[in-house]
Amino acid sequence: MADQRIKFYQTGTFTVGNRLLDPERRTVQARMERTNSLDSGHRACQGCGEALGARYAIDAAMRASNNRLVAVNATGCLEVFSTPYPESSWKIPWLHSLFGNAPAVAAGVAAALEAKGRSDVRVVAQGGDGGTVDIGFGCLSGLFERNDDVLYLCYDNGAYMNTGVQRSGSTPPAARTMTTPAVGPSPGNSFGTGKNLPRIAMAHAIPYVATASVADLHDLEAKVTKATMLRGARYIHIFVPCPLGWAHDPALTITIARLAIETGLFPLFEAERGRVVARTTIRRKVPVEQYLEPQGRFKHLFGDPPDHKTIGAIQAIADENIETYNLLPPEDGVGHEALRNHA
Amino acid sequence: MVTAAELVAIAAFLDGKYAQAFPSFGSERMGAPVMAFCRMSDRAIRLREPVMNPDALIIQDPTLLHQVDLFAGLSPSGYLLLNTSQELSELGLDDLVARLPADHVRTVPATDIALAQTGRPIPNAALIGGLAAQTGWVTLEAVRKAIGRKFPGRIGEANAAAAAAVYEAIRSLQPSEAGTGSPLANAN
Amino acid sequence: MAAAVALCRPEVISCYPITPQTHIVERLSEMVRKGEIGSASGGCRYINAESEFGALSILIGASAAGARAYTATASQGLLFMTEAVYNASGLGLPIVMTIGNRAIGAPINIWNDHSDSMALRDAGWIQLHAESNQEAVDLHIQAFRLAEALGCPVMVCMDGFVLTHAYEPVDLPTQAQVDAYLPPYEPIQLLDPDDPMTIGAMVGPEAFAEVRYLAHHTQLRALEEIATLKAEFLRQFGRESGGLTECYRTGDAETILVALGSVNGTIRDVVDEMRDAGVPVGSLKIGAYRPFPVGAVREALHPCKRAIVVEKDLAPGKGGIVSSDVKMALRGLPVIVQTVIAGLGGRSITKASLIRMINEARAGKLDEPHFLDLDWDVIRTELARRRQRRRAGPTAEHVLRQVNAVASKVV
Amino acid sequence: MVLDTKPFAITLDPDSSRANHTGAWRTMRPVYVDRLPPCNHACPAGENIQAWLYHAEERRYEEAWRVLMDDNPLPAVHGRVCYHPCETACNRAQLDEAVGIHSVERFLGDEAIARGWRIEPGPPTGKKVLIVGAGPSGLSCAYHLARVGHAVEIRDAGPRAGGMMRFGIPKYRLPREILDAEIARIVAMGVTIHLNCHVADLEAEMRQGRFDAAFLAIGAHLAKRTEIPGRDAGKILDAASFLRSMEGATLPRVGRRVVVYGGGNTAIDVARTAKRLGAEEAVIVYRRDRAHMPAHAYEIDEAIEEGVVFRWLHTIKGVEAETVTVEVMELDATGRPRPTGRYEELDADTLILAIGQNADTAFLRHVPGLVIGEDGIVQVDGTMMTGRPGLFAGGDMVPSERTVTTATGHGKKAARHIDAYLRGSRYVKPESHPIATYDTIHTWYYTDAERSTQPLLEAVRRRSTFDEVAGGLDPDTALLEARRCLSCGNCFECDNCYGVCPDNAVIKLGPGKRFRFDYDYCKGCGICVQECPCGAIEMVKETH
Repeated sequence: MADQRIKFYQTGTFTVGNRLLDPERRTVQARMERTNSLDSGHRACQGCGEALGARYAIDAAMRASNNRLVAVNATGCLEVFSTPYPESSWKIPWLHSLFGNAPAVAAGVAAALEAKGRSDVRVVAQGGDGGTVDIGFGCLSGLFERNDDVLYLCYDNGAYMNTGVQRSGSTPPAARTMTTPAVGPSPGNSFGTGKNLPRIAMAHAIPYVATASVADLHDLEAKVTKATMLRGARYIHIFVPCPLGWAHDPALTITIARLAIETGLFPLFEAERGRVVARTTIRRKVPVEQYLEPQGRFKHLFGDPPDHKTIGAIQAIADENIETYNLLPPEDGVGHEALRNHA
Repeated sequence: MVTAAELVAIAAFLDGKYAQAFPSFGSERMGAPVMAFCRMSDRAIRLREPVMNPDALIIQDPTLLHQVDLFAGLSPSGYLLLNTSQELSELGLDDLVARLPADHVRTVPATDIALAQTGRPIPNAALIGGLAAQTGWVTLEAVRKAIGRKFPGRIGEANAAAAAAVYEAIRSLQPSEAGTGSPLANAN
Repeated sequence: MAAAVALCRPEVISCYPITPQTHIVERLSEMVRKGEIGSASGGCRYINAESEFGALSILIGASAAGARAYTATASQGLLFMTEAVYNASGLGLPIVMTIGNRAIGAPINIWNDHSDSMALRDAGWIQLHAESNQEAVDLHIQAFRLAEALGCPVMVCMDGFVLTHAYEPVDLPTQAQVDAYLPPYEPIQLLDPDDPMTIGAMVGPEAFAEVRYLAHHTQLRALEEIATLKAEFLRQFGRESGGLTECYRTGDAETILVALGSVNGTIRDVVDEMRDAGVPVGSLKIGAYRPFPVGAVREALHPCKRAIVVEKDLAPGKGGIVSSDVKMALRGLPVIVQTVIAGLGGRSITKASLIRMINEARAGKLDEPHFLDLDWDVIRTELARRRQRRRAGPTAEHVLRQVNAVASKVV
Repeated sequence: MVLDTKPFAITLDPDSSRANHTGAWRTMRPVYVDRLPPCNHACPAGENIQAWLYHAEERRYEEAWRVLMDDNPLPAVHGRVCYHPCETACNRAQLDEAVGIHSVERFLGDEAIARGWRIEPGPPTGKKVLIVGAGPSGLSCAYHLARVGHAVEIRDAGPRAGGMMRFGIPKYRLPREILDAEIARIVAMGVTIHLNCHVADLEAEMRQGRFDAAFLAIGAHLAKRTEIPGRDAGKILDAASFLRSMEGATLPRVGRRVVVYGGGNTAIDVARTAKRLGAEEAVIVYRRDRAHMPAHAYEIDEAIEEGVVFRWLHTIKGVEAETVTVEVMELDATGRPRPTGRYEELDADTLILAIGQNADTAFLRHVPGLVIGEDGIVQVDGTMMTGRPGLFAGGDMVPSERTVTTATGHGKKAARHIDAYLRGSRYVKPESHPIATYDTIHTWYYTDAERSTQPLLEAVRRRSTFDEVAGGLDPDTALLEARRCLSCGNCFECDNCYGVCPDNAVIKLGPGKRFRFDYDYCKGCGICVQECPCGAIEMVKETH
C-alpha cells in the first residue's frame, strides 16, 4: 500500500494519527481499539524505546493476523520487564525459553501449528540485538535457511542493556559501553567491528527483510503488516533507542531515532529474496553531530576540542548509507510522502 | 559383513529361533576392517558381550588372514568358510585346517559368484548360502526369505540365487553326516 | 526404534545427526516424508535443526504449542543442548528424547557408556534405561504417556551400539494397541490465541524455591506413575516392560549386582552360571534412574550382604555416581556397597570379567572403587612417564600406542 | 483448559501487570494545556482564528463561519479589507509562509452570503440600546447586543450604512454588494438603522427613546488641515470627502493630473481611485521614503502596477493654477526628513490631501462627565465606557489604531460591557493563555505546503474599472490554506501523545474529545511533550 499523498494535510502521515486522513490510512496506534498487546504496568525504564517498538510491532501484527498471533521472546530487557512473576504485561500467547534459542523455539511453534493445520495463527519471535545478532545467531540462521514460517523482530538498541550496557555485535563505532569504555587512544567501540544483520538475513534470500524505526510509525506498521501476511522466514530490524544505555533524556527517544534516519546512519529499506526493493528517503538531511551530541555514549566526541576525526568517520558511514540505499529524495521536488511506498 | 550377520539372524528368526546380530562397534567408515557377530539360540538371548568363541567363522576378505589372529577363539569343532578363488593349500592354513574336523573348512569364490549373479561384487548372500549348507543351522528357504525381506525386488532375487548357487555347490561336497553338529546346545 | 516412535504419533520431530542415534532419526525423516506417521492431528513435521541446542529448542516451542514432540541425541550433542534440557523441564514440557548413550570427549570416543545422561541426571528430566531393544520400544510408548501425564520431559536411554546397532527380533505392537494405551496429547498449558497466557516468566527469590520444590514433587509423583504404567502396559500388551526396578534371583542372594541398561542381560547370564555353581548372587536392574527409586532399591537390597554397583560412568575424584545413590538408598543398613566402573568408552563387559570381579568381591579383595579390566601396565607406564617429564604430551595417544588396538582385538 | 493446572509462577495470566502502578516512579507529570496562538493574540477583533480554521480544515465551513461570527459579524468584509496582523504574527511565517488567514476568512464570509447563513438574535431582555453611527464598530456592537437579546437602534448621519467601509474604502477593494449583504444580515436580527439622522442632543434622545445605554461610534470624518501658502482653494480636495463623493450620484471630476499628498493607505486609495476616474497622472507626494510610508507594501505595489507615481521625500510648499510646488527632502541620521531648499514644480489639475481626519464630536460637548481630547477624541475606560455612566464609545472616535478591524473589535468589547452594565454586573475577560511561541512548535511533523495565492485582476482592467482587484479562493484552495494552520498551542488530535507513550498511559477520548493522561501508569518520561507537534502538553513538577 502507498501512503496517500495529500500535501496540504496539516501533518500528512508524519504523526501517529491524523484526523484529516481517512480512517483506513491512520496507524494502528491511532485507533481507540488498538490491542495494546504489551500493556501498562511493565517495568521498562522511562522512555524505553524497546517497549514502544514492541507494542508498535506486535499491535500491527495482531491487526494483520486478525488477532491470531503467538509470540516467542528471547531473554533480555523486553522479557524481564514484561514478565516478572507474578505479573505479565502481555495480552497475547507468549513464550520465553532462553537467550539464544528464540528463533528455534518459534520455528517449533510454527511447526506444531503446521502439523495441526492451524494456518490461521501467525508466529513472531522477538529479541534484542544481543539475543539476535550474537547468542541467538546460530538458531536465527537455521530459521532463515529452513525458511520456517516465522516473523523475527529484532529490537536493536546496540548493546546488552539488561546486564548493564555491554558491547554487542551491533554496537555502533565510537559508542561507549561498559566493555568499550571511552578511554584510550580510540575511545568507545572500535570502527570496523560489528555485523549488519539485515544484510546477513538478505544473504539467506528469505522472502522478506526490512529495517524500521520507532520514529517512523507508518513505515514500521506497513512493514510489519506486510511481513505478517507473507509466509516463510521474515526479518524486521527495528531501531529502538535506550535512554539508559545511550545516556540521553528519556523524552528524546523518538527524536533521536528520527535523527538516526535523517542523518543516514540508520537506513530504512525493504528487501525481498535478497534484493533491496524499496527504501524510505530522508526528509531533511542533517549532519551526524545532531544525532550524536544528545547521547552520553558519544559525549567523549564533543570535548574541547571536539573529536572531528571520529565524527568525520561516522559522517562517512552515514554518507555511504545514503549512497548505497539512495536515501535522498529526487530533485524534482516531489514531496517526501510520495516516496513512502510500501507497494 | 554387518549385513551378512543380520541376514543370518533373520534367517534364524524365520526358522523359529532367537537371534542377535551386531557389529564390532566401530565408526561407520567404509573400508575399515570390520567384524560382525551373530548369536542364535532356542532361548531368549540376554548376553551382550562380543562373540569370543565362535562356532563358525566366515572370512570375507582373505587379505586379512595373516594380519591379525583371526582364529584365536574358534572352537575346535567350529566351521570355517573362506571367500576366495584360491585353493586351501595356497592359503597356508594347514595347521588350522588340521585343528578342525575334516570337511569343516570350505573355500568359495563368493565374490565371483555374486558378480556373476547380481552384477555386484558383494558376497554376503552367497556366503550365507555357504554357511547354511556347511552348518545346516539355517535352512536355505529361510536364507532366501531373509534376503528377500532385506532386499525386496530384483537385487534380492539375484542375491537369493547367488546364495542358492553356493548352497548347492557346498552341499554337494558335504558328507552325509555333516551339517548336523548343532551348536545350539551351548549358544555363546 | 523409529517404528516404535512412529507408533506414538509424534507431531513434531527435530534432530541433529550424531552417532549412535543417527540411523533412528534418518528412518524417522523418511517415514515423515512418506507420510507414514499419522499424528492425532493428522500431520507430522520433521525439522533438520542447526544444532542439538536448536533441535530441543524447536521442540520446546512445538510442545508449548500443543504438539507431541520427539528428538534423539547422544554424548556431545546432549551436552550441547544442556541449557535447553534444563529449560524444557523447567517449563514442564512433556518432550521425549532418546539418548544413544555414549562417552564424552576429550578424548573423543563414539562408543557406549553413560557419561552423557549421567551429566544431566539432575536436569529435571525423567531418565528411563532400556535393557534390550524390545524394552526400548516399550519404554518409548510408556515415556510419552508418562511425560504427558506429569508435564515433565523424559529421556529414554539405550546403550549406544550395544542396543542401537544390535539386530534382534522385536515384537512391535500394532497402532491400535498403542493408541489404546497412549491417548492424544492434552496439554496442561498451551500457546493459544483463544486463551492467551504468558509462559516462561521470570521468577525471583520470592517464589523460585517453591518452583524448584514442585519440580522435585513431580519426580516423586513419577515414582508411582511409572509403576502404574508398567502394570497397565503388562495388561494391554501382555509383556513385562519398564518399571522402576527389576529383581532377578535376589530372594536369598548374598551378593546382588546393580546396574543400568543393557549390561543387565550379561549379568543375568552370569547370575545363572554362578547360581548353577552354587554361588548365591542376584541382579537388580534399575529401570528408572531419575526419579531414583530409593524405596524399591532399599526394598530389593536390604536382605543381601553385598551390593555391587556396575556402572558405565565415572565421577573423577569421587568414583561411582549410581553407587552413591544406592548408598543413600541403603543408609542405615549393614549392606556393603561396592562400586565397579565398567564399560567406559565402549569397553566390553564380559561374563568372565564379571565372574572374576564377583569372586574377588566375595573374597573381600575388591578395591573401591574397582575399575573392571583396567590395564594397570598402561597406567603405571604412563604415570611413570609423566613423573619423568613435566610436559609429557597427550595421554590418549601414548596409551593407544601401547595397547596398539586393532579391529580384531575384542576390547 | 483448566487454568489452575498451569505451572506455578512460570506461567502467568495475561495482562496482569496492570496491577503494577508505575505512575509512582514519576517525578514530573505531563499536563495538557491550551496556548494562545499568535494570530488570535494579534487580531484586533479578537477572532479565535485557530478555532475556526480547525473546522474549515474538515470542510465544515458553516461551523467554521459560526465560530468566526462569535467575534466578528463582518467576515466577508474583513477577509477583504483587514490588514491581517494575524498573518504577520503567524508562526508558520517562520517555517515557510504565513497561513493566508484573510483569504480563508473571505471565503467563509462569501460562502455565508451565497448560502444565506443567518445568526439568530437572543431571547429579548427588554433592554434598549442606542448606537450612534452605522460604521464597523457600531454595526459590530449592534450585532453582539442583538445576539444576547437586547433591542438595538442605530442612528447614522449618512445616507447609507457602513461608515468608512462605504465612504472610505473604494469599491475595487470592497464590492458594495458584499458590504450590503453583511449589513442586511445584522438588520435581519432585528437591529433598526435610521439613516440621515443627525444626533444633536444625545441625552434628550436617550430619554425620549427610553434607551438604557448608548454606544457612540461616529468615526472620524473631519479632514485635517495643513497650511499651504497661496493655496487655490478651487483645486484642493480632502481625501475623506473625495472618497465619500465616490458614493454620490455623480462622480467627482479630477482632471488629467492629480497630486495626492500623504503616505497612508488613504492616500493610496485616493490615487488609485483617481486613476480609475480617468486621470492620466496620479502622483503621490510623501515627505519620507518608501520604507517609512505607513501604507501597506502590497497596496503600494498594486498602486504602482496600476500606474500610480510616487514622489518620496517631497513636501508641498505651494499651489498655483497649473502646478504644485514641492520641496525635496532628505533624511537625517535619525531617519527624520529635513528640508534641502531645493524646489520642483509638478503639473496638477487637482490636489487631494490625505493627511488624516478628526472626529466631529462637537455635539457631545455638554454631555456631563464626558472627556473629549484635542482632535475631538473621546476618552473611554477599560470597559469602553465614557465618563458618563451607560454611555460607551468606540471606533475611530476613541484613541486607537484607525482600522475597520479595530473598530469591529471595539464594537464587540463595548457590547460585552454594555450587556454586563445592563444586567448590573461586570464583564470580566477570561484570563488569556500564554502565547504559543514558535519554539513550542515541533515543526518536523507538519507537511511542507506552500501558501496558496488569490487571483488578481489584470492591471489594464484595474486602471479603468472599479471591479474587485483580488479574487477569492475556491473551496479546495481554501481547504488547502486552512490546513496549513499549525494549530499553535491547541490540540488538533494528531494522536501523537496517544501513540508515543511507552506505557499506554494516554487515554484517547474519541473524536473532538481529545485525550486524558492515565497517571496510574505514566512514568513521566516526557516523550509526549517532546513529540507534540503544537506544544499543547507541558511537564510540571509532580505533587504526589
